[in-house]
Amino acid sequence: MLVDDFDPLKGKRLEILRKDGSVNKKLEPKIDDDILLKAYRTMVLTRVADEKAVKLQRQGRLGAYPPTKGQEASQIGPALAMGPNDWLVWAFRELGGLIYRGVPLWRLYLYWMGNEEGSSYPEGVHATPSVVPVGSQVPHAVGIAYAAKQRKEDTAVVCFFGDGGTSEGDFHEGLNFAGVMRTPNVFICQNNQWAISVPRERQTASKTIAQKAVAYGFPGIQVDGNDVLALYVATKEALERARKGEGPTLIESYTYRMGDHTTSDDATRYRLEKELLEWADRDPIARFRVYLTNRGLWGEEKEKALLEEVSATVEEEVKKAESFPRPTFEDCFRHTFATMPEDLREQMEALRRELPTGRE
Amino acid sequence: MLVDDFDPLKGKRLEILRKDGSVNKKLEPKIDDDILLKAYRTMVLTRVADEKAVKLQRQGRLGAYPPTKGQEASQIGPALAMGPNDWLVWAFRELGGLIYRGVPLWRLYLYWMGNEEGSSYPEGVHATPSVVPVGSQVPHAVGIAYAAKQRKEDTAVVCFFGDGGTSEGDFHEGLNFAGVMRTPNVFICQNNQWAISVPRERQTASKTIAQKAVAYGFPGIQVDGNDVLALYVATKEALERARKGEGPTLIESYTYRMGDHTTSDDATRYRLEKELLEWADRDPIARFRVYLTNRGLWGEEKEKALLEEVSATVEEEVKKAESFPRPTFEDCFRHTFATMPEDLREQMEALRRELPTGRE
Amino acid sequence: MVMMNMVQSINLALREEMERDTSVVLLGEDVGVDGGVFRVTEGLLDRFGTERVIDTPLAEAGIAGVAIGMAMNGLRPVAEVQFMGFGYLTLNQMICHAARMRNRTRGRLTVPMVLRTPYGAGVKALEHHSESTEALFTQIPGLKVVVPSTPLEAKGLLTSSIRDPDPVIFLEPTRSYRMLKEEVPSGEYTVPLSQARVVQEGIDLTVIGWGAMIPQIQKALDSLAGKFSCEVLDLRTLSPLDSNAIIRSVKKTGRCVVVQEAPKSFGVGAEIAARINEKALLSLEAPVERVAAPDITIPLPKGEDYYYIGPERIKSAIERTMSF
Amino acid sequence: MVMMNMVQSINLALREEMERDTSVVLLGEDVGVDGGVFRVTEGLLDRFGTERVIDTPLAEAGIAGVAIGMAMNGLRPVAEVQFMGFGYLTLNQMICHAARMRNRTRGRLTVPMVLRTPYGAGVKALEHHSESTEALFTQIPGLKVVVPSTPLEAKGLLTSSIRDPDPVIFLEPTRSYRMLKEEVPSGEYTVPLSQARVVQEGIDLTVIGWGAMIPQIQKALDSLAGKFSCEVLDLRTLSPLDSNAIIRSVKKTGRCVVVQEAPKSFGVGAEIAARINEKALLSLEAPVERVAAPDITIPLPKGEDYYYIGPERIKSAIERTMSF
Ligand SMILES: Cc1ncc(C[n+]2csc(CCOP(=O)(O)OP(=O)(O)O)c2C)c(N)n1
Ligand SMILES: Cc1ncc(C[n+]2csc(CCOP(=O)(O)OP(=O)(O)O)c2C)c(N)n1
Ligand SMILES: [Mg+2]
Ligand SMILES: [Mg+2]
Repeated sequence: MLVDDFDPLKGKRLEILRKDGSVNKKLEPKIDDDILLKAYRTMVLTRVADEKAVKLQRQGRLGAYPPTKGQEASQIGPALAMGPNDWLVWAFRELGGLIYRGVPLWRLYLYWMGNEEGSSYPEGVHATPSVVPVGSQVPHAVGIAYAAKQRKEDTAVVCFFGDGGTSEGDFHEGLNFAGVMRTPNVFICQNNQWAISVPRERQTASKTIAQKAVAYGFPGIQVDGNDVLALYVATKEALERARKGEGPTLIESYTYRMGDHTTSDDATRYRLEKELLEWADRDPIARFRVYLTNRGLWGEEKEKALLEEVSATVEEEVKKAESFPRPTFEDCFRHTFATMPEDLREQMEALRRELPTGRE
Repeated sequence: MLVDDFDPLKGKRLEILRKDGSVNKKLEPKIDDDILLKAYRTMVLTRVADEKAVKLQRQGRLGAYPPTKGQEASQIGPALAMGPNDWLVWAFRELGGLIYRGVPLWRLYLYWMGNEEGSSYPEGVHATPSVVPVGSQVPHAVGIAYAAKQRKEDTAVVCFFGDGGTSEGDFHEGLNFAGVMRTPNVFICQNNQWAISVPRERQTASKTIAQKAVAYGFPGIQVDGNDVLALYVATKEALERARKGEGPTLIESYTYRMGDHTTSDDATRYRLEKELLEWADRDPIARFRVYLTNRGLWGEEKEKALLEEVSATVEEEVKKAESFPRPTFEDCFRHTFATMPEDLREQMEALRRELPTGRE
Repeated sequence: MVMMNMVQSINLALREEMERDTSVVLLGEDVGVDGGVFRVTEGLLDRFGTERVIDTPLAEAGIAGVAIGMAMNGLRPVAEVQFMGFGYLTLNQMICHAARMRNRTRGRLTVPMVLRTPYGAGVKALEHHSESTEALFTQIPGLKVVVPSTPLEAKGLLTSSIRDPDPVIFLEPTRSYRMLKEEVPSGEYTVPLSQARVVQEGIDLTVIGWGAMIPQIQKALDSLAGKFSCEVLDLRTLSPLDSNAIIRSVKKTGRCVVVQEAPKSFGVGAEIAARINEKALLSLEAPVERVAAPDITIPLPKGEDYYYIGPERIKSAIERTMSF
Repeated sequence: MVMMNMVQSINLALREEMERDTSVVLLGEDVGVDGGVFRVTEGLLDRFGTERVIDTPLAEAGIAGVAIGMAMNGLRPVAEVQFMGFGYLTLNQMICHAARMRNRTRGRLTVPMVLRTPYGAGVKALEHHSESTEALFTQIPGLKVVVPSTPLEAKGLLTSSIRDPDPVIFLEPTRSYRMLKEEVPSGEYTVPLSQARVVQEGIDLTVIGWGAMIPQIQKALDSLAGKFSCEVLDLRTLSPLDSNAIIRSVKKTGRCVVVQEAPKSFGVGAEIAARINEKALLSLEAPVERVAAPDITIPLPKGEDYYYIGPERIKSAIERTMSF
């Protein structure tokens, strides 16, 4: 098993697709061409959609937004490996994984534009909404997995969080529960080296994030986070173990946040251009493109066509999001409880009468 | 270093004084005879004081109380190793360590009798009060250590908690801070195999508690918790590292809770007599007595005299505690803030007038 | 019908709901093998097995968070926190997620869970074992807060709480656990949430309480021996509050005493007084008096009697209010 | 004197206190190299070094707990929580330990710390970045809760908070961080805790507010153009509350509007109304009206305007109360 071969305590890291696009043949997974192509398209779509979100924010058309640039492989690799009923529990920087799993891009834009409807995903998409309090989604993933296991479903739960998230008590309590309950969980830490301005080494003295699994009695593995194949392979093995009742796995996806923390942040205050350039050189999309090209699946024409298609798609989705109606006054009250308490209805009516015109 | 030789991931446990009282000569520490004798006396005193507390509770003279029987070595071994200015941060089952460190027994009784004065320790005793919310004292230990380090004091902080406590977020956050800040902390988990009715294996899937240190980037070691010499040696080394600025250590003291969880608990509901008997055979006091006897420091006469002295002492301390005045009405208000706010004084006076006679 | 104390009636409600609905699961520290430190879940592990009665690790935020996840995926978890004083660790999960998931996803994901915990003082317990910080929860939109005052009420309210589609904080007055027995029916018995109970009708003054204060109020009235005609309201649900019942009663009586075990300031009693002020000011013939603990940390057992509200204080407040 | 916004005046207060007293240390997420996400601690790392300005791991309970330990051992930590919505994670430490250590040890160990956090809405922020749950803290005996409303006030109040021997929750209204500049003196300037400020005197009606509501109240009064003579109280310290100032004013005016950014029920406004009811009922010519947010989760930006209190609502409340 990979988790045996790549022991983080021995300084091992799983790498398959090298930064020049060449591949470790021994570890290369067999993936259908159409899946590979879908993965590539989603990565490119994510990149374009992400850049668009930043632009929209600058134009005042979208709120504070956390760019995901550079982390596309880290999110889409796992998504490839997931089964149709598996759940995706995320933090707030997992645009790519969500798109791949079928959350409409316009809904995600809608969320970042500040409309709760953006977190109402279509039936059949098993994904939780964005979670802002860092790490607090981790126990949910365990509960979701437990429910599936208790009903004897063949469902596993993939849960994302950041390197910063591993410092929170919720991370610890969640992973510890999962270990004890042997829930079908795959925990993926997107270690993008930064938690706002705090570098990975000041976040924890542990040498790797992967080795934190030792504390919970299940395997941990560190994976090149810019290598979509490595992420796919590691997640696939973890999901298989989960489904067989062999319990959870912690995957550290070693990647990099190419953008600012959010559009409110200015990363030049705390990190060096040099680091950015080094990582630009390890871009997950570029190397995947070389891989596909080497496999005869890709070329310049296709690339050009894809970029056009994807840009058009993004514009479409923005339009959908922007034309989505603003929540009504009542929408903001309606979902506090299943049934609106009498006093709340009274408050609502009183406030409605008082709201200055234009506000409603 | 011990922490290198006894890697918990390799299934190693530090043992020096065997259960038959024989000793591993290679590891035997050099401790002055009077210290050994003081340690032994404190262990016996703790045992007697502990049994007395249980009796007092049965008689309605003391509130709910967590017996410490069986864990004397686990607490007193570390206390032997501590320097005069080191802090002791404890949970609620560390009677022995506190007595050794100079907290008057009657104060501890007073606390368990339900009087806050019991937690007002004499000047110069660097110990925190009992902490009920499990695990919540761990970050305090880090802050206390940081303050000492920041002032360049030669002080370290020994912090106790239980196996159950390791599941709490505060344990995790505290140890992670300590790792990053390289504070002079020694964390001692009294793994007494139970957290009320929950056995160690259901508390965490990690094979040992000691290995949890891997998650925080500092050493962990498992020690026979009924072996006062092993605890002394492990703590001493950890304290030396701490003082040299080499950061924290996690010590798992592998011991056993011989009594009920508290006097409100009935352990026969969830654990087998057999287990108890096995552990009775590993009693920390019995083996230490053999050791002292073998070293020519002890004998039956001395034992008899000690028991008498200790029993008398305990009775004295009970008397002191019981004759300590009940808190006055005003005592309960006085320490809410350094200066009593006007409204609170008003509340106090109004309530005083209203209290039925006899209550005050 | 069988005579039961509150521990038994809660146990019965749990058992029956677990039988009725296989999605109901229990989780918490020591709820399984040990049957709970108060024996509330006694016998349930044997009956329903370890998959539905889960002894968890010692981690309250984890218990709350895992329960939230379970509820998001089709279960109806009833989580136990061993004492209210350890419930502060659940606040982040309950405030940020349990209370908000429905609104956040516009109804797509919901959190039908119950967080049960013993609460309140008056039993000379250890530190942190006597808390009554219910107002921490009541102020959070999206959470319901329920407090039973008798065994029968406990059965009906817990059953409704488990069936409720939204998260409910269910506070069990420790002092009342074994204080009183009354007849409790087996089988279907529910008490609707957000409806106060008129314990006794009256026209001179309204006394409002909940949980373990109800018996104290009754003792106070006994000692007044019919001197005044007091209406007693047991709130049962603290949030969302049954304003109507309060206002209706105070409009009738014109006088009100609120009995709150918690420290006075910023407690549930303040909200009651504020609402009465808003909606019944002109009916008031005296200030709404709050009988409450002082604004101090609850003393350890040796000082608890100074702090805990007995019938005497309630009686004086009633007399004061009547003679205002 | 220099014109400063509130971010700058807080920065100044921190800097001066750190210079004055070497036991003052800062800790929190991104407070060092980054200077804080709002730049409140900008420049302090360079000035005081990494031992006194500590970038911590991402763990709020840990920040609070470590700060408590520091305070128990002679330091005066000023801990930052990045947004009030992440402060729920600190509640267990603040309630169980910061608030109680003095009483628990009868004064032997104390916790002179400040927990600073930006709070409040009105800036169209992400979820959990707009909380105003101050009543979670006010109800805890042993904690002080302070809210500045202007740059000058912020300097004086923060200085006093840092010097206070007890734990202070210092809530900084995000919306006011850069809204206004005023002259702020460098050097010694303190504002005593637990004393409300009379922003303007009046005889017809008392308007009570704090933090970011003060400018909204002022706008409302502007729009009333002197129609009524309003007395405005800025509470400054929410707990322990300055009852005297409130009662004195309401006894004079007989009418009161409380403006509270938080959801209405179980908030600070309820306590104010309850105290007025208790001590000034006979002076009241109208119900104490609470202008507050509705009892819902604060909407995301697209819905925030429905929720956030503007001058119009305050104005109507004043008019309603005056014409009661
Ligand atoms: C509990 C909590 N504390 C603080 C924040 C503010 N904050 C948002 S993201 C972030 C850093 C997160 O770092 P990491 O977990 O590594 O994720 P990344 O942003 O790198 O994706 C912080 C401190 C928050 N959202 N939640
Ligand atoms: C936060 C919290 N949750 C629950 C409890 C109730 N409780 C008291 S002790 C205990 C078990 C503690 O186990 P462990 O940490 O192993 O210490 P031990 O009792 O074995 O010494 C529990 C659940 C508590 N005191 N605090
Ligand atoms: Mg990160
Ligand atoms: Mg234990």
